Formats: sequence, C-alpha cells, structure tokens
Amino acid sequence: MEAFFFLLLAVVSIFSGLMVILQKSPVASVLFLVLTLVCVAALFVMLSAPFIAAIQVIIYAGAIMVLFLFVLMLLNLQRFTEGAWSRFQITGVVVAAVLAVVTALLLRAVPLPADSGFLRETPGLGSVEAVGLSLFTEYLLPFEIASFLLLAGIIGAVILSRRRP
Amino acid sequence: MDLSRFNLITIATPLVLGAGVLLVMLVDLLSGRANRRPAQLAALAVVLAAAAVCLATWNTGGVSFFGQVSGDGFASFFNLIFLAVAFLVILAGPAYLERNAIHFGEYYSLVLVSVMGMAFMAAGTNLLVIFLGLETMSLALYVLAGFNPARQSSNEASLKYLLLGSFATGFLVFGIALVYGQIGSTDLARFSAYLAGAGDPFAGYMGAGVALLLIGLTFKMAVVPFHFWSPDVYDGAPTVVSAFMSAAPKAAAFAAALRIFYAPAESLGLPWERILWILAALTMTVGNLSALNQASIKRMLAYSSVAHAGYLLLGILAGNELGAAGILFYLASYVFMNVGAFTVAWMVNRRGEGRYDLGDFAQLGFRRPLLAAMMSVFMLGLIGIPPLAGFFGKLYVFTAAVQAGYVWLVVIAVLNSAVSVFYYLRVMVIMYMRENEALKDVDRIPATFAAVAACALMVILLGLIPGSVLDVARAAVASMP
Amino acid sequence: MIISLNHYLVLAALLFSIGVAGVLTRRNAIIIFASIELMMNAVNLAFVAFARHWGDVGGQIFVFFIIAVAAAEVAVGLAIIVVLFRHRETVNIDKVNLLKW
Amino acid sequence: MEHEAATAAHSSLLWLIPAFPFLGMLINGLMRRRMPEKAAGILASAAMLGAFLVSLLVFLDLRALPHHGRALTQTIYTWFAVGDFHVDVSFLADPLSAVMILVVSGVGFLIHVYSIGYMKGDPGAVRYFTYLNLFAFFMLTLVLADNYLLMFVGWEGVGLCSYLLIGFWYTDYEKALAGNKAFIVNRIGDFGFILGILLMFATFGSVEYGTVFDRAAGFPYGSAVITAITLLLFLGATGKSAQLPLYVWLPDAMAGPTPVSALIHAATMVTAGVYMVARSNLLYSLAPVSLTVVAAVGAFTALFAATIGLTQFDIKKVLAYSTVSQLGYMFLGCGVAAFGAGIFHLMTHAFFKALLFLGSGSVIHAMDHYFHHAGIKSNAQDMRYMGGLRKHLPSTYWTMLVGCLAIAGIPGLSGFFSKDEILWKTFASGNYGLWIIAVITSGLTAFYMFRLLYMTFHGDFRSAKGHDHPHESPRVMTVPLMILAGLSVVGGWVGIPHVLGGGNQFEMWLEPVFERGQEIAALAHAGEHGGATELLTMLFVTLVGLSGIGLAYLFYLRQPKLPEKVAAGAGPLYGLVYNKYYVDEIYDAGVVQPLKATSNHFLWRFFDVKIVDGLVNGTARVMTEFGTGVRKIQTGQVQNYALAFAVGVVVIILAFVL
Repeated sequence: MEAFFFLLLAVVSIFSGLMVILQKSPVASVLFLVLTLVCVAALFVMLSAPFIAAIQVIIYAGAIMVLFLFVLMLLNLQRFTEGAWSRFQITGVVVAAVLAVVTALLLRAVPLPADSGFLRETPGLGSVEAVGLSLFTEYLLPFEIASFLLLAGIIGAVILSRRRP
Repeated sequence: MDLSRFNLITIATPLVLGAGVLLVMLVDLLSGRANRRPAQLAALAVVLAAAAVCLATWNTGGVSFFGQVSGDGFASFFNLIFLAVAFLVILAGPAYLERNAIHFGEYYSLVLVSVMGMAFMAAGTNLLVIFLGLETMSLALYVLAGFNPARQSSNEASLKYLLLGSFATGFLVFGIALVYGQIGSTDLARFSAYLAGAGDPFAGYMGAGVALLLIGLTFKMAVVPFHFWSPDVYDGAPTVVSAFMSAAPKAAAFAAALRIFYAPAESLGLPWERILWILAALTMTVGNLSALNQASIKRMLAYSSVAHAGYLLLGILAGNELGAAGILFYLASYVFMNVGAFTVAWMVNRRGEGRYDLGDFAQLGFRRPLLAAMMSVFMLGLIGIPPLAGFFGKLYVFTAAVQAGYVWLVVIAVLNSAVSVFYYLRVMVIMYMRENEALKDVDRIPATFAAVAACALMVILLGLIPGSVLDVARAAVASMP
Repeated sequence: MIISLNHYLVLAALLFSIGVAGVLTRRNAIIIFASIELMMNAVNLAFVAFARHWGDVGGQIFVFFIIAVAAAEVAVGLAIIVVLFRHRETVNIDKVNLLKW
Repeated sequence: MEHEAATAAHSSLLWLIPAFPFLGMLINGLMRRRMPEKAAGILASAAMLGAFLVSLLVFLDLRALPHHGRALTQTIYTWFAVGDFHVDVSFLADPLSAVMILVVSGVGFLIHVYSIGYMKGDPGAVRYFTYLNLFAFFMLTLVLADNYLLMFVGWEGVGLCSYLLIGFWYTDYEKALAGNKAFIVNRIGDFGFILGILLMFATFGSVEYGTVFDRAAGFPYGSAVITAITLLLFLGATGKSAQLPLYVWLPDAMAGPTPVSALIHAATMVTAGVYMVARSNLLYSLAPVSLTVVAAVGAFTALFAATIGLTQFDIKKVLAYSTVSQLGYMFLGCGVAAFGAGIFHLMTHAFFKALLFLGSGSVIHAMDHYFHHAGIKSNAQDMRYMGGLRKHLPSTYWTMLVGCLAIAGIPGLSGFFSKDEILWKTFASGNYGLWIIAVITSGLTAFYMFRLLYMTFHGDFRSAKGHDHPHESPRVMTVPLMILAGLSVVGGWVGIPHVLGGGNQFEMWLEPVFERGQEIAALAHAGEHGGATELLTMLFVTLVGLSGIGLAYLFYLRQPKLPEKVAAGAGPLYGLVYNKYYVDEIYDAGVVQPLKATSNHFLWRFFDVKIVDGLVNGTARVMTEFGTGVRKIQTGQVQNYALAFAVGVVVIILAFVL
C-alpha cells in the first residue's frame, strides 16, 4: 500500500516537475509546479511530517505560487516565447543529467545499516505539538532570525516596487 | 523552562542591531519624507552602540541557545569588522544617495539587517543559524544591489545576484541536508566530532555534503568558478552598496567557512586539499587576469576582490592556527582598503553612474592631493607593499600555507601578486602623471572624506601594529568552541 | 516492496536535477525562479526523509525555515522581475546582459 | 658573529638616523602649500645633515669598540610575532651598515644641497624635497635594518620613491611610462626577493640576520636550499641594482630630475642589491653556484652596459649605462667572495658617479637656460649640441674631469683602488675569463667617459650661438661638486692595498662582517698570488685605461669631425693632408666602427630595445591580452554563469566522493 502510494506520487511529481521546465506556457509551468508541491506534501505526510505538509500546502502551494501566478498575469506573459535552445542550454541539459545520475547513484548506493530507523516510526515525530515545542525552545533563536529575514523581504519588496516620484 | 539556556550575552551585538533596525525604521517614519538625516544619525548611533556592546561583551558569551550560537571572541572580532564597514558606508553613503536621488531611509535599515545576518554567520555553531544568517544578509543585499530601481544596471545587478544567489542556496541546503542525513544533526560540534572519528570522512553522504557546503560558501566569497555574479553585481549596484558588498559579506562568508571547517581541518584529507588548491589557484589567476584590462574602476576592483578571495583561501587550506588568524587579519585590513577604494571611486566619478572610467582619476594627485594619497594607500595596500596592512595579511596567510607545505601554491600566489601590480599601479600612474584636459573639481564632502580618511588610517595603523592585532586574532580563533 | 530511505532520496535527487535543468534552459526569469523553488522542494523532501530516518524533528524544523526563506526570496525576486519588466518590457534572461566582461 | 651578537652593545642613537629625514618629509609634506621653496630645500638638507652627523657619531662609537665587538643595536618595538618567530623593528649598526649610512647620508646631504639650486623656480620643489627626504628615510631604514623583513620595507619604499621621482615632471607622458617600467621590473625582482624571504623563514625559522646566519652555518657547503634562497634573493638584487636581464628600467629612469639620478639611480638605491648580497655574504659563500652566477651576471652586465655606453648621445644615458656597468663590477667583486672589495667600490662609485651626475646636471641646467634664453628648441641633454663648455663652466669642467679620471681608474684616485681590488681578487680567485671581461670593460669605460668629457667640454660649441653663452651654475651647486671631487680623489685612500704600502684599512674595518663568509668561500678557492703578479696586473689595467682615454682623445678631440669633413668633399687633398691619420681611420673602420655597429645595432637597438625591453613590455602586453581573453568568459548571461556553477558542482562532488 505504502509502496503503491510512493510510486504513484513519485511518478506524478517527476512528471509534473518535468512539465514545469518543458511547458511553453509559463502559467502551465507554474500550475505543474503547484502539482509537484502537492505531491511532495503528500510524501511529507507519509514521512510522518503532517505539520510540514500542511505548511507546504498553505504557504508554498498556496501563497507563494499564487504570487507567481499573480506576477505572470500582471505582466501578461502568456505569450512569452522561449526560442530555440542554444548550445549553452543543450550543455545545461547534459550537465543537469550528469548531476542527476551522479547524485541519484550516490544517494542510492549508500548502504544504511540503520535503515530500520527509517521504517520504525518515531511516535509523535512531526506532530504540531512536537514541532511547536522545539520551535520555541531549541529553535527559538533561528525563529527570531527568520522574523528579521522576513522583515528584510518586506522592506525589499516595498522599496523595489516603489515607483519613482 | 530553564532560562539560563537563553544567554542573551551571546547574541548581544546582533540583538542591538535587531532593535536598531526597528528604531531606524521608526525614526525614518517619524521624520517625514524629505529628511533622511535623523535615520542616518540613528543608524550611526545603533552601529556605535552595537560596537560598544561588542567590545563590552568581547569573548564573554559561551555557547548558548541550545548550542545554536557561540558568543566567543571569534564572533566578536568579526562583528567589529562588520560594524566598522557598516559605520563607514552609513557615514559615507548619504552624499552618494542624494546625488542619485535614491536617499531612502530603508538604506540604513537594510544595511543593519544585513550586518545582523553576518553576525549570526560568524556566531552560529549550528548550520541552521549560519544558513539563516547567510540568507538574511543576502536578502538585504539583493535589495541593496537593486536600490536604484530607476537604473537598468542596478536592476540587472540585483536580478543576477538574486537568481544566482538562490541557485547557490539550493545547493547549500542540499549539502546541509546530506550532512544532516549522515550525522543526524546540524550541530557543528557533532560535525567536527564525526569527521574526526570517521575512518573515511567522506563516506556515505558526507562527501557530497561537504562539497556542497563548500560550494555554497565559496559562492559568497566569489571563488572561481562560482564568482561570475560578483563583477556584474559590484559593477551594476549603487557604488556605496558595492563598497559594502565587496567587503563585509566576503568577510562573513570566510567567518562561516572557518566556523564550519576550522575545527575539523585536520581530518578533511586529500580531496579537500586538492579541490581547495585548485580553487585558490584558479581564483587568484582568473581574478587578476580579468582585472588587468578594465577601463572601469568598479569592475577592476570587483575582479581584484575575486583575486583576494583566492589569496584568502590559502588560509583555509593551510588549516592551521596562523592560517585562520591570518584570514582574520587579512579581512580586517582588506575591508578598509576596499571600502576606501570604492568610496574614492564614486567621489571622483564625474561622468555619471553608468561610466566609471579610470580617466576620472587623472591629475587627482594635484587636484586633491590628500584624497589621491589615500587612494594610493589603498592601492599599495591591495598590492601588499609593506608596511601597509595588506602586506601583513598576505604574509601571514602565505606563511601559514608554506608551513602547511603548499609551497607551489604560494609561488603562484606571489606571482599573482606581482601581476596585480599592473592594474593597481595604473590608477596611481593616472592620478599622478597623466595629462588631461581641465577637469571638474571633485566635490568636497566632509563626511565621506572622513570615512575615506578613517579607512586609510586603519590600513596604515594595522601595518604598524600587525603583531598585536594578530595576537587578538589568534585569541579569537582559539576561543572558538 | 519496502520503500526505504534511499527511494525518497533518489526521488529528491531527480527532482533537484530537474530544477537545475530548468534553471539552465528556460529563458523566462519567472520560470527560472520557479525551477529554483523546485530545487528547494527536493531538498525539503530529503530533509524530511532524513528526519524520519533519525527520528529527529530537527530536519523538519529546517524545512520550515527553508520555506520561510523561499517565501522571502520569492517576494523580493518577483519585485525585482517586475522592475525588470518595467525597464525592458521583457523577462527574457538572454536580454539581460548590460553588465559583462 | 656569534660572539659579536653576544656583545652587541645598545645604542639609543640609531633611530635618529632615519628619523631626521622622516621629520623633514613630514614637515615639508604637511606644510606643502605654505612652505617657501627655499625653506623646504634648507629644511630637507638640514635633516640630511642631522642624519649624517648622527651617523658620524655612531661611526665613532663603533670605532671605540674592540675590533670584533663592533655592533650596535636598537630595538624600537616588536613588530609582530608568529609563534616563536618574531620580527622586531630593530636597527643594527655594524661596520658594513656604518659605511652605508655614512655614504647615504653624506652623499645624500650634498645632493640635497645641490638640489636647492637645481630645483630653483620649479613649482614642484617642495614636493620634490618631500619625496627626496622620504627616499632617504627608506634608504636608511634599508641599510640599518637588522632583519630581512625590515630591509624589505626599505627596499619597497625606496622603489616607490624612485618611482615617484622618476615621474616627477608628470605632465610628460613618456616620463610617466618610465616610472611605470621601473616599478614593474622591480616587482619582478621583488617576486624573487619575497620568495627568498619566505623560503628563508621556512628553512631557518627566522629572518633576523644573526639568527639566520648562525643557523645557516650549520648547513653543508653547497646546500640546495641555500642555493635556492640566494638565487631568489639575487633575482631581487638584479631588479633593484639593474643587472642583466632586469636592467632596462635604469636608462629610462633618467627621465627624472638629474639630482635624483645622482642620488637614487647612481649613489644609493641601485646599490641596495650589492649591499644585500654583501650582507648575506655567509649565505652566498655557502652556495658556490650562486656566487658563480653573481660573478658572471656582474661581469657580463659590466661589459654589456659599457659597450652600449659607447654610442649614446644623451649625456645622462651614458652615465646611466655606466652605472649599470659599474654595478656589474660590484657584483663581480661579491661573486668572487671579495665582498669588501664590492662595498669599497660601492663607496667610491657613490662619490664619483654622484659627482658625474651632478656635473651633468649642471651642464644640462646651463644648456637648458641657454636654450631658453636664446629661444632655441633643442635637447639640453644631447651631447651633439654641446662642446667647448669648458670655458663657460670651469668649475663643472674641472670637477667632472676628476670624476672621469676616477672612474677611468687613474692611479691615485679613488676608482683606481676599488676597481683594482675587484680585478685583483677576480684574478686571484682564478676566474681569468671574468677578469679579461672586466679588463676590457675597464678600457671601454675610460673611452666612453672621456668621449663624454670631450664632446661636452672641448672642441667648439655645436649649437646655434645666441648673443649669450651658457653660464656656470650657482655656488650652491658647484660647492657640492667640489666636495664630491675631493672625495673622488681621496675616497680610495682608506683602502690602499698592502702591495702599494697601504694598510687597506677599509678591508680591515669590514673584516668582522665578512670573515665568516670569506673563510667558507676560501675553502673553495684558496691559492694566493704573490705581490709581483698583483703589481703587474695593476700596471696592465692602468695601461688599458690610459689607452681608452687616448683613443677617445684621438677620436673626439684631435679629429672630432673627421667623417664629416671627408664627406663635405674637401677633396682628396684633405686625405693627403691628414694622411697621418690613416692609421686611425683604418683602426676606426676595422675595429671601432664594427664595434660601434655591433653595439649600436645589435646590443642596443636589437638586444636592449627589442629583446629585453620588448620582453618587459611584451610580458605586460601578453598578460593584458591574456586577461582580455579571460575576461570574455564573463559573458553577461546569467545562465552561462549558472552553467559554470553547475559544472563546478559536478566536478567538485566527483572529486570528493571518488
């Protein structure tokens, strides 16, 4: 059962991932990206990370992707044409393929004697309570840093999109 | 809950900066549209307060916040470097911003946020904190690079920086994920302990993990072949921002690299040495050769800073105490030379933002002798002429590399230094010797001039008392947990 | 068939590389940006898988922060792209080459 | 040196020596706008006088000490420390540096005084004196340093000042380029110097003279690492002291004011390389290969530069090539382990070459004013437009005559003793080939120096005659000339060899510094010749010098326009009338002209201008071209950057996991 869902989600996410970069229409690309994100969120659930899965759907697939679509619509980029691939882009595909092979082989080949740890479910891992508790104790400082990071993002977005007087 | 786990002393400096960001924003908001002076003064006050706090808490905070940060002397040393740079660009900046009609209060808050991020990069003892610090710094820098939205080049700079920066971030977090996968933690103490204990340090996920971590940091240092963003970004960004970017973030990247890789340096082994050797040699050579024939002073300085990243890598590669302390000293002197040189570059520029021609320096030697003399100090310092600070930075780092047995790399580095003379010297030749038509006088801007003078003074001073500064740097390195 | 850590990791590696391929081939700056998000996501997947492996919530927390960083980057990045479009009426990355050599 | 180091006395005076010119530099530099030109000159000269007087006191202090304990040190502060390796800002006065500080501050003082007259009316005079004092500060630091790193500070500093002063009249673009070349060539030399110091530190764990020499003494004779260190240091010396193949900058450096040429490019800075080799005598003695290289480079440079000097018409260029040639002599001396002889020649050369340069400055000064007043546009340095100046510039003429006699090696004058000592030591060490080269050079030197003298001061004035004539320079310029002329005569008397009944006190004085090095080197080539051989070679060399003068007399005085007159078509009678000179013509056609042609077309035009000059400029050009190629990889396309990034990632990952 688990294997079936994994394979299904894996195939769909890879397919939609490929469509993100292969689709000519930018809007379709972004929509396929949303699909990938949702698939990954489902995988998160299977990996006992329900809280992160929820965040992924709400913030990533929801807020961030809507922003993408919004900008695409705003700029009316529906008819953006990519043109033929240059030799640099062909090289790029080759390099990405090599990277895929290298990393996939690398991550596959690593023998993990402790793989059982993966199969043994840790009780309470990834629950809202567990995540929340460590976020406000052990990870309090990073949490506060992140608030300044977001502040910088807000200031940035405001200053950059300000029209000149 | 045990509150002693949250020892605020360890993060006192970034704490002041964080509060300062809010203060500056508030002051700017209250002081009305036209007047940015209060925001600048507030920002200067914040930097001074942070520096005072930094000195007062020098090496007093241990590891805290569940092992996330360490308020040791190492962090304090770098905080002082970052704060000095911030002070200088805040002091020198308004004239430039006025000239380009982009004097917004956000400049100050962004510089402060960015410095806060750097402080966490230097203090972080967990990859998460270092990562967040790096992102906070970078995000503010992306915006600062595009701070002049009316100029295409500024926009292009920020776009290139952001696209490549996020691309690099992807690799960096991938690397962190792999390290986490191998040791089950992002804590740096665990990281060093693992590397020291492992028979083959790069077995499993660790090899790729360390490789990607290194790449993520070398991107920020502008090491070849991950340097391509830097010439374009320094060139296109507003020049006050280029001054800031070429100095402080590079220092922050080296701080993070030392935090991560200094403790386990002994156990990193052959592939690490080989890669760093090649990266260092490539970086200084490509940087210097590209700088040789630049007509724009901004691009020349950009490539020169690529070359300096190459020299600095020697200290990381050496992996010994002198190498690490040498990097600290090198950076402490390097930031002043670069901030000073970039600042003089925009002071003398008279063809407008788009054109930073070396010809702007023509006859500066007798139009503004003191300014020209200070520019000479920066150029000679960057060459590494004793007794200026730049010489000792190189001497320490090169000596450390010789001690570690990298004689040929040092030969390449010295040869590169000799090559670099060609382009640094050209600025001096033009300042003191070149004939030219009657030139518009350079504006006299007291605050900016004071900032440049402070830089020149530091470059000379650090060269006169290199020993004591190096001692402080060694103590800082030794204070790392 | 038992789905192990390695399966998730290989999936992450493939998604990551697809993202890299997108960055290296697409000319639309917004889609390049979207491809970078794809890379981040692949990393998130690896993190969560490792978190499960170690039974440690730290990996999930890291993902939380990566999402926050991505959100901030997107906000700034899209603002920059909007400014780019105002200047040049295009978001074609090939046309962005004022600064070179 | 061990016992010496143990007993080295403290002196609290030493810091004053560089401090005086530094103070002068500060005052003149800071008060630049308000300082009257004359006051600046007097102040700068007073600073040099102060340095000289302190040097004299130090010298007297040293003399009061026992022969082997003659060393005074003063540590200012610990500059920096790296582990057990620490470097002090610390000065050392021993017999060798005492000679150097006396020469630098003494000759420097005279040149400063002379400059007051020379720079009169120049709008940049205050800046000039600022640079000149700064130079003196660095030069005195160089020779007083007690370690290689502090020496390097002075080394770089004098290079910088030289660069500033060469390009002093900066509106002239050619001069700017000359400064540039000096600096770049010197950096090639410095590349070797820095590597040498780094290697020295890696080998001995110190850069302090005493420690380095003590530790080096434990190394075997001919040790590879010491050979490498000394060769690298010598590369630095060839740059600073203008030896083959890095000499190209010195002739171009003549673009600066003439007193600068006298001080920096003749008397002091260019001798820094010789000083450094002599200072490192122990290291060089341990490395016979390096010694041979030093001797050979010195001898060949001496000959090479002398042949070029034969054909130059620019009065300063002749002197510049002559300087290169004389520096070659000094290296030859050091190369045959006669370090004392090298330093002796360094000192006498400082006297007579400073004299000759200042004399030529006086001539140029006079010609310049003459052309200016007569409204003629001409080259004030070209000897073809001079002639007959003897009657207008008597003081300059007589003093320069002394200088020429000294450099030509006429017995009794300073140059004779120092040059002879080098030649004799070369002969005695069995380097007969190098000795022959040096003797030929000696003849050529006499020839071109008297060619210069005759073309300038004798015969007829060859420029358009105005109602006026060139005037003698003011007293402030001629008095230093006279003092230097006096020194050029008597300066050698401190080193009269035993065979002529002298005590060679100079050698005795330097003995404590050189004895250890010479002991080691003596193991390699022992074998001394008797007094008769020494006298015979001395006589022979003197005859060669005299014949050089004689030839110059024949060609440039007795028959200065022989070729032109023949060409003017005075008819075959002309040849008959002057047939007694057929001999000369045959000689001229058979020997002198081919030699001149070789020198002019091959050595100068081809080798000097095309090859060596071209090599320097070519290196710069090739590097720039290469740089242009490299920077093209910066395409401006962000996707290309990302591609390079990704390739880098793949390569680095593979390197780590494979």
